Amino acid sequence: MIKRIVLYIGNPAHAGTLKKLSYVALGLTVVADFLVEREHAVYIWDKIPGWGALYGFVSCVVIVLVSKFIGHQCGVMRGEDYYND
Amino acid sequence: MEQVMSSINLSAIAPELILVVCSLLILLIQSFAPIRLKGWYGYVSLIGVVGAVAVVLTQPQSFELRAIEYSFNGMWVVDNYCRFFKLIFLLGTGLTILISIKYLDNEAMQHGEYYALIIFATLGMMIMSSGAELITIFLGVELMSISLYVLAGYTRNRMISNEAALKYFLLGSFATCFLLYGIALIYGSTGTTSIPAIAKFIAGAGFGGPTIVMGMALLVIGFGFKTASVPFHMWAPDVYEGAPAPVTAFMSAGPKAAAFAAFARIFMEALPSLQTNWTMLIWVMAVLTMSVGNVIALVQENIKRMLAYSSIAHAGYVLVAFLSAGERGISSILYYMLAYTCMNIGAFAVITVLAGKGEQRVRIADFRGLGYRHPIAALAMTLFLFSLAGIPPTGGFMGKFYIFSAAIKEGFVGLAIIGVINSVVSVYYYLRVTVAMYMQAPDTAAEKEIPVTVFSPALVIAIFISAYGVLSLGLFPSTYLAMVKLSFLTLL
Amino acid sequence: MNALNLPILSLITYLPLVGIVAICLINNSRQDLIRWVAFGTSVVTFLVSLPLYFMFDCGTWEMQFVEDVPWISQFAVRYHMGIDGISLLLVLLTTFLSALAILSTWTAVTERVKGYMASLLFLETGMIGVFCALDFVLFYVFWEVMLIPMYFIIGIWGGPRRIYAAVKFFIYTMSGSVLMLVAILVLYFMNFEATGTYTFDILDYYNLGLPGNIQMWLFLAFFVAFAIKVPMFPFHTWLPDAHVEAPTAGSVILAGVLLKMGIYGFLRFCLPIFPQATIDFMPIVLALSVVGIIYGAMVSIAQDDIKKLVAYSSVSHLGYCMLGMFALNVDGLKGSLIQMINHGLSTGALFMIVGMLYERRHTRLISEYGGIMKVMPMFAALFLLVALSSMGVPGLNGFVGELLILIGAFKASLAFGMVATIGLILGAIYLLWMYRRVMYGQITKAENQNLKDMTGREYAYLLPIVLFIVWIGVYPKPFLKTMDASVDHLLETVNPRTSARMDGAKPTWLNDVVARVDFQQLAKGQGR
Amino acid sequence: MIDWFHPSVFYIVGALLLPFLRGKIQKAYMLLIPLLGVAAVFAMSAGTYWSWDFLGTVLCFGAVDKLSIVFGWVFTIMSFIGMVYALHVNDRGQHVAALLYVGGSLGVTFAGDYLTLFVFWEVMAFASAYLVFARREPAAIRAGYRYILVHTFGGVCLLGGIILHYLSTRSMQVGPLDHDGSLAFYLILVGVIVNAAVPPLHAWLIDAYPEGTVTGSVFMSAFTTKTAVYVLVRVFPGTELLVYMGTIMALYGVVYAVLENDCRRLLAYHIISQVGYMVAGVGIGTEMSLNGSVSHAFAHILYKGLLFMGAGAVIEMTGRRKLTELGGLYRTMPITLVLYMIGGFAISAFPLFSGFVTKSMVIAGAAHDHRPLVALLLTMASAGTFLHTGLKLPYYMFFAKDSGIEAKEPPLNMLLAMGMAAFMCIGIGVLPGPLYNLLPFPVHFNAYTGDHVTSALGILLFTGLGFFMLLKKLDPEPTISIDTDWVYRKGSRVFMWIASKPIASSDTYVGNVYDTWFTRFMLFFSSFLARIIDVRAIDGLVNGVAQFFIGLAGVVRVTASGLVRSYAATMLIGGVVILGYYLFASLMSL
Repeated sequence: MIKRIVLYIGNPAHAGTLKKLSYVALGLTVVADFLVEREHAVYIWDKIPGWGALYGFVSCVVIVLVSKFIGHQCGVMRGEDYYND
Repeated sequence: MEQVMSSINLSAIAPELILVVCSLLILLIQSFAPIRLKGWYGYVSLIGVVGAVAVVLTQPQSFELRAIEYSFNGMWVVDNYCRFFKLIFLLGTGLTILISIKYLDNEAMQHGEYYALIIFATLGMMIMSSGAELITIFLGVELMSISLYVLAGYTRNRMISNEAALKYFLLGSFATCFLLYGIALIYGSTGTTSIPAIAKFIAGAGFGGPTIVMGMALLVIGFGFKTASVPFHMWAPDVYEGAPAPVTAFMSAGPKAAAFAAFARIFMEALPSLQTNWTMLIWVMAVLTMSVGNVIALVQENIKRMLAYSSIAHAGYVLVAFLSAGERGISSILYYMLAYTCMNIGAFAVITVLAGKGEQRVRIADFRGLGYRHPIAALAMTLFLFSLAGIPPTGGFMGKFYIFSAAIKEGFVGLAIIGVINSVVSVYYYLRVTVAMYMQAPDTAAEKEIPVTVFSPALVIAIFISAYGVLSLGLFPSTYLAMVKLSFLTLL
Repeated sequence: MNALNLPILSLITYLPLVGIVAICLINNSRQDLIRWVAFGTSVVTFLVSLPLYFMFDCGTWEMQFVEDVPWISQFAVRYHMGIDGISLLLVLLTTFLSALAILSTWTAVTERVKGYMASLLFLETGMIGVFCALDFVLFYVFWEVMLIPMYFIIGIWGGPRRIYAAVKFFIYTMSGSVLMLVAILVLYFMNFEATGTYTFDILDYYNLGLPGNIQMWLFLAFFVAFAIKVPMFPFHTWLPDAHVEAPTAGSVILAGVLLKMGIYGFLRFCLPIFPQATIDFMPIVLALSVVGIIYGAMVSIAQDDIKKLVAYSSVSHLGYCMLGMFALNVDGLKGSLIQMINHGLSTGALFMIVGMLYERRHTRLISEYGGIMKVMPMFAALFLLVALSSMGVPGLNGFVGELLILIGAFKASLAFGMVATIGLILGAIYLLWMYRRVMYGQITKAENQNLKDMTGREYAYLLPIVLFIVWIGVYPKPFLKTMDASVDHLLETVNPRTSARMDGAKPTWLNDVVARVDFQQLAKGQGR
Repeated sequence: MIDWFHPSVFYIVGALLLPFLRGKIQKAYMLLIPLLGVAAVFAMSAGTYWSWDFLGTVLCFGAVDKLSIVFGWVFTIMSFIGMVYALHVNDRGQHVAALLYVGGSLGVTFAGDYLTLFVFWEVMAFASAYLVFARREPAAIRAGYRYILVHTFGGVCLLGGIILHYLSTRSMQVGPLDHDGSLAFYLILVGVIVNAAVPPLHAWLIDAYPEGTVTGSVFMSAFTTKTAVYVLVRVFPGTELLVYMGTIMALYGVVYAVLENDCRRLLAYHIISQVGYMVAGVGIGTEMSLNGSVSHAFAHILYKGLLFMGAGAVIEMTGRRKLTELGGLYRTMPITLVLYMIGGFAISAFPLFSGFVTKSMVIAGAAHDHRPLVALLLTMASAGTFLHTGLKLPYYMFFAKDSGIEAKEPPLNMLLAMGMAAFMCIGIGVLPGPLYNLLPFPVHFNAYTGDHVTSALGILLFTGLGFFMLLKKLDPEPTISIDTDWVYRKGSRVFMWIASKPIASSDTYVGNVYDTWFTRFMLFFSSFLARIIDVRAIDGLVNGVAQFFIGLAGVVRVTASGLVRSYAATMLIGGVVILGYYLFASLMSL
């Protein structure tokens, strides 16, 4: 059973469907975020609906970009035989 | 201490008489008795010695009550001091005789004169020790010395022996002059040769004036020669090396003791008030004697010669004791001489054993591998050497301990330190012999012709006695100490 | 205190002599019998000495199992034996190690076995005597007697330069001790001037406050004697020679027991009798010991001879003992006491191990080995354990002692403590480096290809030591508790009491040497 | 004794006995030991046991309270899972090391005094080092050496700190240190955070874990850092410094994870990031945040173990470890994939997974302590976590381009182990109650509030969105990233190159440092001491004295010329001198 699901997900043929599904999921979360009541919010941004979504997306992008920048521009990434000369 | 003044008292000179009789007896046997009694001379003389010992021990008063008996108009004194010394001499003599018997057989010189001379020498020493008057003492010195001159050259077919005798004689007589001159000066300035009288005179006159000091100095020189202390020691090595081994043993123990006996008696009884004058002199002499003796001994190859230098050094130790006059000082001299007699004669006994016929093997190198050829002899030798080096538990250690404690008691700490350092230096050359005996393989060349080693029951007995003496003096000294304590100069 | 009052100390001391007599009666040819008799004697001695521990009363600092009879009444020398918390363990260590040492040279010495065994037993007598003697003269006698058998052991059964080593050992040690003899005599008479009674009894001198300058001189005299024995830094050069040349048993005894006598001497004489001088000299001695620690370690790093390396490591370890003792606080003293035992065990074991290697390959050069671990696994394991204990790894005995000593040292002075800690690291370096070169790697020498692993006999003498190594490391209490009372008492004799003033200027050495010392005058100003 | 039994006794004794067992029995035995451990923990109750007096300081092996019990639980459980996972391996050495390792960390957990703690601490270090060596490849060996070096350094700091602490306070008891900024405080702190892999002291972790054996890394991922966290909670609660360190850690790990190509190395970076949360929690030091740290440690051990097991399984099966070389395994290893994903969800704190109920507690702790920035950054880090462990790694490992590897599912025991871990992850996530009850402080926190759930989902899902949008940028590249280990891997080499020290032998790298510094410098110095000072100077002096006397004798002996005349002369001179002296003296005195 598990095997089938996995194979289904993995199969490029169904990529489109999966994509649709995931978009739906994203939408749902944002909507849900508007509905829930926020009795114990500590900071202002906790009150903003959809904050989580936004913050998640932003931080993801930031992390990727920043680290890739560091990696490439600051010469952190080196050839694999860097240490074995 | 009550003083008995009486004129003629044969009991006072009984031991001496016995010895005289004994020696004359030997000479008579030799001249008249058949040749086969040759071997008996030694034993006869031994009997004489033993008799003398017995008499000394049981002279009128016992050791405990420390009476002093003057006789022959104050020429002769018998007190524990001299009695103890006499015991030392007789011990030395006895041991020497035990060693000699077989030795003479080997050298094919078994003559009565030898024993007679030895006994005469002993007689001289005894006179020295109990002479209460300078002339008597001088007579004793001469009697002893002359006998020794002859003995030194006894093996007349050996060049070196003759040389020794000659040197000894020349230098000895030279020294005797100093002695005699000193006596003369003292007599001149005090008008008497009797020791107590001299003491009284000086005490009365306060300071004795330059002449008496000069006399004192001359006496120091004279006795310095007899005790072989620097700078009057030069004769010792050559003579010790040249003289036959048993004689060397004899010379190194008895005469030295006798010289110290007289030396001490004169200085402690007659010239105590000059102590301030002679302290400095003796201090220097002691240091020189110890140091020169030990240092030169380091490089000796001939063991007899080495022991000669070591005996010089030991004279130095005794001088330290002498310097720290007083009860401890004197009694430590007694004790040390006793121990020294045991260990030194013991050592020479072993040497006699190994030197073999004609004393061919007297180099230290000749002792190589001895520990395995003659384990017992080697063991005894080791014991004597360690004792000479002053390592417990031996008589040598106790003696040194006693001497240095006396020195420190009198405040000569520096002298004591020099002394102990010297004894460390001395360890080196004593160890050399043990190294040779146990740690070096014998050079096979010498092994080829091992000469007959002189060996006899008598020798074994001698070695045994001295070994016993050394050990008992080291482990259970109290008995001897008790005696010593009773016999330090009773007139101080 | 002595339940069945037989003179147990004398018994222990002289049992080996009985053994010697027995040996002498045996025919030279029957070597094994001789060995067995010797071994048996030493074992019996050890067994007899065990009751000391169990009957020992840890509550008091007083001497126990005392025997006191006059010996040389004319000098007031007494045959006075007794032990307290300081000497108890040392006596036990002596009997223990002697037995194992005899076992350890079973096959190493094959000629003149009789003399060899006799010397070992004689040595044992001497050593026990030193630790038990409570009379100066008695002590000195044992102290010197001990040299003789050791001299012969090194000189007869030793290595190529044995004669040089033996003579050096003998003379070097003796030159120290004769000065001590003089000092003893001076004390003797000063005590007489002070109290009016002659005595050589050590304990009588404990409460004898001497003027400071005298203390200084006497302390120096004793110091030289003991420092040579320890050996402390500048006086140590006899040690490597003696150790390297001596046969295994000799080295074991030498390192295991003889060296301790120096430390013991300090504890028994210098600290209690010369408190003032002790405190005056404290910095110097501390400095010397720290130098010794580092120096010994550095030098042993450079050695290419295993035995020499171990020998120099002793210099370093004994430095720790001195450091702890002269920290003059409880931790330090206890540490130095227990460290004596530890060093006896670890270094003894190390020498035995070197002996094993030597018996197999007849060389001690590190370069000759390598990869031994492959052929002798069990040996390697034990070797490692012993090495670790010698460098003070937690859980083994070395750690206990060194920890205590370091604590004491830090209390006494931060700087010295720091430097001493460096010594620990160095210790690890030289031991492990040596171990690596000998044990790890490929087998380079063909001879090493087929070395045999340890034999039963070798286990028999190594394992007991290992047992104690672990025991002390894990649970040292039974060993430490014996010394509490004595250590505390010792400290209160030293610390609070500062004896009489230094009266006036110190006498110049020349006067002291040449002039006649007036004891009455010196004996003045005694706080009693 | 009997009322409490030290679990690590099982492990250590067990480890010693293990080599003597074979085959089936051995395997059964391997499982039995952890079970006994679990039982022991189950049986224990708070109190102090097994303490005894050692050199005057009290050694305590059993200081048991709620805190130590929690860790006791997770350690024992994890050890069981790990053993199951390693069941198929036939390398006794590894198993022994693993058991000792666990025993060590348990020992630390229950240690009541610093001495005991230190000893077990070192046991851990060396046992775990063996797990690296056990892979027996040059790279592994080198890494192992570095690992040991770093930990020895940490150990020395710790010991130094402990000793100083003892000297100042006379107490060995483990407990919160007062922040007096004393040397002891910082030494101990450094000693601990080395093990906690706090940057810049973290490099050993990402250096060694990827090199360890497949099964060994599972253990390592679980124990060393978490033991350190435990000690931090014990000793350094509320240390301000730790807050920032932790936050930085959390991000640091994430950033490096982006660049990483080696899968286990990537996971290793995420250990750092996750431990960051705990460290921060400890630093904040409120009851809530401490609870958070502890519970997060608990959860972390399980899911990180799970992740390592997953990655390990892949490596085991394919023999490859670089993302660039992997891909498309979903067909052949679906179960592995699923189990791995559970771990991934757990670590990235999806609702209903264990991470969610624990990590959020830390963040909430930060929030309630009014540290907005910290809270935000930690949240960001959690986004990054999902980005990599939840998306990037599985994507490139199991999907993406097909690397055409013919792999199959790992052996059953591995799957079982992963299964157990996965089960725990979900279980905790679904009902956190039992875990909360174990925590040292009472818990007033409920993760499952609507807004919390939604915002969390939002964060994660939109991270996913971002991921797929930036997919091109994220393609792994066949590189390695320089980290602070450069300092001792490359930096010192550069330095040595400058110093132009020819490398004596093609020994291991550490061997070279050793040769350069030790052999050249130290040996030179010490041999100078030994050969020159000792032999020439000191011994020379001693022998010199002896030589002097001998020489003196040689000189003086010539006086004994054997000629009577010279003898007589000497005597005469002597006599004259003496007499002269006295004559002079007495004339003066007249």
